[in-house]
Order: sequence, then structure tokens, then C-alpha cells
Amino acid sequence: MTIEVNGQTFETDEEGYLTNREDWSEDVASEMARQDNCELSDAHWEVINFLREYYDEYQIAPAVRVLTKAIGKKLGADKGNSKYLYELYPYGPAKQACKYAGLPKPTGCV
Amino acid sequence: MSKMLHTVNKSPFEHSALETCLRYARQGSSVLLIEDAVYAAARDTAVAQAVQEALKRVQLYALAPDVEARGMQNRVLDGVRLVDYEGFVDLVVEHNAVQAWL
Amino acid sequence: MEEEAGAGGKVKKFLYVNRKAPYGTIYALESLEVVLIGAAFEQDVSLAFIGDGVYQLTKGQDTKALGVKNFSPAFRALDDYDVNKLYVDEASLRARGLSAEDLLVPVEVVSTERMAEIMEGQDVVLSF
Amino acid sequence: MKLGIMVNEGPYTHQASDSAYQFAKAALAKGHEISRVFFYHDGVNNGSRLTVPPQDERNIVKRWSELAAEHKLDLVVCIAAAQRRGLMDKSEAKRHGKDADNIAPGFRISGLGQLIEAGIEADRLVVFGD
Repeated sequence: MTIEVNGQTFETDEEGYLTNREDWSEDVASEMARQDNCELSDAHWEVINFLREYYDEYQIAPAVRVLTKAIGKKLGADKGNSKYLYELYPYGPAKQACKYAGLPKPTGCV
Repeated sequence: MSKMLHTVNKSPFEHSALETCLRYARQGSSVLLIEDAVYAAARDTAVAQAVQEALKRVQLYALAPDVEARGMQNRVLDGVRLVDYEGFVDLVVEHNAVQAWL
Repeated sequence: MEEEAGAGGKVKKFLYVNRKAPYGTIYALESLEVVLIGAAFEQDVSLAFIGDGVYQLTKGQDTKALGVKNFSPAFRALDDYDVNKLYVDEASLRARGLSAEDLLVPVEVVSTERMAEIMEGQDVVLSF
Repeated sequence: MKLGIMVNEGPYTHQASDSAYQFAKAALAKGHEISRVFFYHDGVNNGSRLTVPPQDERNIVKRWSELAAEHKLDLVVCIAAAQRRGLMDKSEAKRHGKDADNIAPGFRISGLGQLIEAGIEADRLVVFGD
């Protein structure tokens, strides 16, 4: 599968995750969201940017529990709960936000 | 009930696993030699003295099917007890936890 | 990263024993993956680093030229996962010319005797 | 007593899988319950049904499948380790757009959480590996 953004074609896996992390751009994220009928608000971007920074720092995508706690610490307690994150990302903050952030697909190991 | 059962599966001539295990195995715990670690149970080897020293603190077992497969059955050090797989199971049950020194 | 956490009520003492160096084999990486997933189960988790396992924690790992992922930064995330009991064997460090300052994360450097005591108190020992 | 088993090496190269099998068989013969066998690292290759050993050798994969059928064993292959090494069931193969699956009967692919759960539920966890 591929995703087309601004005339450029990028390879994704069967579920739409970028094959190469370096292909990511804000436009790629927006296009992925558009295909899911989702428009990225500032609140969405906060989470995406947070995930990208977390990955750059630790080389892993945080577990939801960890994401929730860390978001609360960084962006305020009102955002540090799973209800808030699931409202933004109804398919699951792990799966959906990671995809838009260009991070590897969570292996769903539980 | 006795304490920890340690299992070691590497030849003492190639790996430090047994040596390390014996460093941590506390008084009264047990060490079971399986797979290539059964070579450590043989007499007249370069490690036999260390093994005999260890016998003063811990009980050593060797898995008989592994001993026999390697032709070591007539060379086993006094004090090392042989068990079969059912004996292995009994040892697991008799100890509080099992730690594999991989 | 997983969507849900499982907690069965029982809390056991889990010890992960790391005795292998990173990169030469996959054991160190896949051990860390178990720790990260296992953290969701809210058990009493400790990590032990013995022998070449201490090399997993050394600063300055740079895998760019290998073309493999450098997973050492993930050890710094363990605190976020409430995994904060990291025990490093003093003799193993010393034998390798290392000290706690050479490690990526704060750890408790322990004697062989203390490490043996920690091991003895566990319910489940996972070795890699 | 409830026993959990972890197998960290593939079949044929390393004895770990043989040791684990003989241990499991002896435990069952003594009336113990094997609550789960968890396959990790190269151990996931124990679950490949495309394994074809010569007739005069033990068939490690088939042996696990038969033991599982006979004693209703839960043989779990770690999904993360399996994906790296090309072991798939039907739904995984479909999800990743692969043209084949190769998991043997009696095995199932699931998450690492199953290992932790085995550690919690079983009275003892025994690890076999390199």
C-alpha cells in the first residue's frame, strides 16, 4: 500500500503505517487523518508532537498508561486521562496517533 | 520447603554460567545441571574441585538422560545426585522458584 | 505500546535477569520488550544486570553504522513505566572497567551477597 | 501443581526445546497441570508447521501439537517475536498481506502479556533457552 501526499508517493504497510519513518511530514499526518475522516485540531497535534518527541528521546512509543501520565504532566491534568485521548483518537491513542505520528505500529502484545 | 532451584545448561569449559550461578546460589539452595552443563558433573576435570567445593553449600543434581546421552554416566562425581525428568519436575515443585542461568 | 492493561489482582515478585550484551544477540532487546509490556500488569518488578548484561546499560551506544536500532535510550523510559528497581552487580561492573557513572540510568550497585538475597526473594525469575 | 514453561530457542539447533518437551511430558505424567507453554525469541520456530525433519528424526513441531491435543495445552507463540521471524497464523497473514500462514495445529499467536500472565497464574515458571 502507499499514501500520496503533495504528488509524492510513500510506502505504507497494509494498515497504513509508514514503512519508512523518514517519510513523515505534517502533510503526511494530515492526509492519513483525512482518509480516516478526521481533521487534525491543535489538540490532535499536541499528542502527535508529544509522541514524536517521546520516540526521539527513548526510541519507543509509550504505552497508553505512560502516554496518559506523561501528557498530564506536560500538557495539564485535564488532558492526562484516557477519556480525553480516546475522544481525540477513537481508534485508540496507541494505534491511531502513532500512525499519524509516523511511529511503528504497536505490536499489541498484551 | 527449600529455596531456589538454579538450572545451568552450559559446559563449564566454554561458559562462565555455572561459575556465576555458584557465586549466587545461597546456602541450602539447589543447582540442577542439564544439557551441556552435565559435563561439570564429571570427575578429574579442571572444574571438579570447584564443583566439590560448591557441594559443601548447595545440593547439586545432574539430569541423567543428559549425562547418559553424553557418555558421562560412569564419571559422575560423588555427591552429585542424578535425576530423570520426573525428578526434575519434583525439584521444581519442591523449591520456591526456579532460576535458569542461560 | 498496547491499548489495554491487564491486572489480575495477584501481585508477584518478578525478576528479569539480564546476562547478555546487546547487539551480538537479540536477547537484550527482546528482554526489554517483555519488561515494557509486563509493566502494564502492575507486578513487583526488579531488573538484575549481571556479567555482560551490564553492557546493556552503558552510555554512548551508537548503532548508526550497524544499521540496527539503538534501544538503549528506552532504559531511560523505564521510570515512566514504574520500573525503577534496577540492580547491577558490582563485581561484574568492576571486571569490565566500569562504574555507575558509565551507565545510562540510575541503578543500585549491589554486592554478590545482596544480589543473591534479591534473587532468593523472587516468585518468578525470567532469564534471557 | 500448575507449571508454566518458557521456551527461548528454536527446534533442532539447540536442545532447549527438547528439554522443555521432556519436562512437560514428565510433569503431565506426574499429574501436574501445564498452564501454558510460551515460545519466545527463536523459540517461536517450534510452531512452524512447514518443518519437515527426516523420518528417522523426532518431529519436534508435531510432537508439541500432539501433546497439546492430548492434554489441552495452551501453546502460545509471542506475536512480536513471531512477526520478526516470519511465523504467522491466518489472520496475521491477512493483516500483513502475506500469501501464506505457517502456524502448526495447537499453537496460537498472542502477546507477551501471556508470558507475564503465565508467571502470575502458574505456581512455578521454568525457562529453557540458550
